Amino acid sequence: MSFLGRGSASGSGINNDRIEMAITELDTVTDFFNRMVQSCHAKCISTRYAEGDLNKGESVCIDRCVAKFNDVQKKVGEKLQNRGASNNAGSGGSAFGTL
Amino acid sequence: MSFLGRGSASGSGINNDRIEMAITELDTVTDFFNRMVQSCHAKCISTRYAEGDLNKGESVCIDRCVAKFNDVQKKVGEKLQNRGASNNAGSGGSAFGTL
Amino acid sequence: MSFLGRGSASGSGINNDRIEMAITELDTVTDFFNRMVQSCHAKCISTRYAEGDLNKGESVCIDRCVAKFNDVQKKVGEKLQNRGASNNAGSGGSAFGTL
Amino acid sequence: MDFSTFNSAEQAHMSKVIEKKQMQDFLKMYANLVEKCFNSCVNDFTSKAVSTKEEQCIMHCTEKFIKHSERVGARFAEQNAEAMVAGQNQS
Amino acid sequence: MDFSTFNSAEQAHMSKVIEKKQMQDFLKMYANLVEKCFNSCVNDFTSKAVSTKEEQCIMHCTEKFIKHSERVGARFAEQNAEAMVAGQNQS
Amino acid sequence: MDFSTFNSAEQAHMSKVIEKKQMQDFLKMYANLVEKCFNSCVNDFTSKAVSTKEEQCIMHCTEKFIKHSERVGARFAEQNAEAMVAGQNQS
Repeated sequence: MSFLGRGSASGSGINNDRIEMAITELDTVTDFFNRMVQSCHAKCISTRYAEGDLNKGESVCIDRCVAKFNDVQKKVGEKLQNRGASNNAGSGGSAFGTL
Repeated sequence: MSFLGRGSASGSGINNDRIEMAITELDTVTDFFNRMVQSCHAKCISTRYAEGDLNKGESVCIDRCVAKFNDVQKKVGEKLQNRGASNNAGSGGSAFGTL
Repeated sequence: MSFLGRGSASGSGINNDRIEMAITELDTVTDFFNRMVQSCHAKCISTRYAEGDLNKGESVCIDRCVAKFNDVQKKVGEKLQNRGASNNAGSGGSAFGTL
Repeated sequence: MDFSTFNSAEQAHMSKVIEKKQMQDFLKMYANLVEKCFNSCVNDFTSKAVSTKEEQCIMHCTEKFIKHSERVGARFAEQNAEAMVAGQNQS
Repeated sequence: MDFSTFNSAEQAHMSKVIEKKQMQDFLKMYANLVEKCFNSCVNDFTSKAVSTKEEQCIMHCTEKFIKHSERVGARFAEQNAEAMVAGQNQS
Repeated sequence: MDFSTFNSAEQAHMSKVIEKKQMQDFLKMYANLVEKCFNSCVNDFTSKAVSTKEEQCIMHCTEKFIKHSERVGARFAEQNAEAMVAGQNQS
């Protein structure tokens, strides 16, 4: 993320922490969206590829898939928070030593 | 990509945009190559692993697989351009607000 | 990796090469750990999800899976070194021109 | 995403960041599409030429994936907009 | 990992790096979990509501994945500790 | 890739970048290989020791993957060279 380096060099009133947080949020949303695209493709799209258009069944399936995927995201998020797992069950967390 | 930060700091006649573009190109080629390796492995290599050498059938399959994979890349690229989809059908594109 | 840019900007006695190497090591361990989690999940965990606890069979399987995965890592590493492949069989290596 | 609290320097900066990310996302989507359509459509390695049947499958696969992504994006944006309205009504 | 040869500026720097990485790792794990549990548990698209059965599957899937990760992490840490002791005895 | 239009500072810079990337690519290939060969070869969890049969499979898997990558790389380089010649003849 070279832009941050440049940002801090120019010093033109840019708050680096704010920018970093915005980028993390952007990356998170993009990653989430891409996974939704992949999952709903696997669930709804026939891989015979007899035509280039979405047929009726596929279209309806996509709409429901997006709603369900969003719902699953919320439920998993709540579960993670309830479990208080948010801080230390992360992948790799236990693999690092402490400084 | 920390090196960019350093580049801009030293100011030794380095054009950051050119460097960034070269790195993007490098990353793109590497990603493409890695996907070709994975796909052709899945198509051509038996997972019984009875021996460590490529047999005749596997070798011929790899050669054809590389040719076909490259061809598919071209055809998909042309399709994307024709569709004028190059700018806004990107994954995540529609997930961002405008500034 | 914006933090490196910042490090070099502040110049407060930070050895950038050492920091970069530490980060590469961190990333490598994390990536390895995540792959182990994924592989052992695929090998040991039933996807029926009838309950939230690990049952006895799953728990024992995980323990053995971690031991075996580590062992495979060592064996593959030795094989790569013996073959002297460490430098140039890397994915993408052959895709780059020389400067 | 809401950048309205950003000052103009920060907004300009984020514009460049987003522009760069969109290019990278497009390139990743392209690579992804090649891989997906190749894996689904190409199964004959008795020749090194892509057959007419394979080519047609690849064209359909590409077109369908784009339409699929667009539809997912549209539904996703709608749901985010609804969630935002719901959030404002609560506060 | 051993950062004992780092000076205090470097240690402070690595602390920030690790903190940031842990946040990113958590977000990646979360996305991963959503994808995995969705793919395993949701197979009925005759309705846009998640069914009770699907929801239960998702809760179990999430809980099991966390317990799985923790167990893998614990075993992994043990083996690394053993490897470190073995390494010190050799030298 | 052609860096001939780069000045010497830029070329030196790109050399460092490429060197670093090659190291990262190697580490990624290594991790990938461990994952792939583990998944293909290890299926018995009645013991925590890798069996002779599993070990042999892993050795073959590793060797074959390297040879496979090298062959793909060689064909890929040939095709790129051809494409470049074709491009020059056209202009």
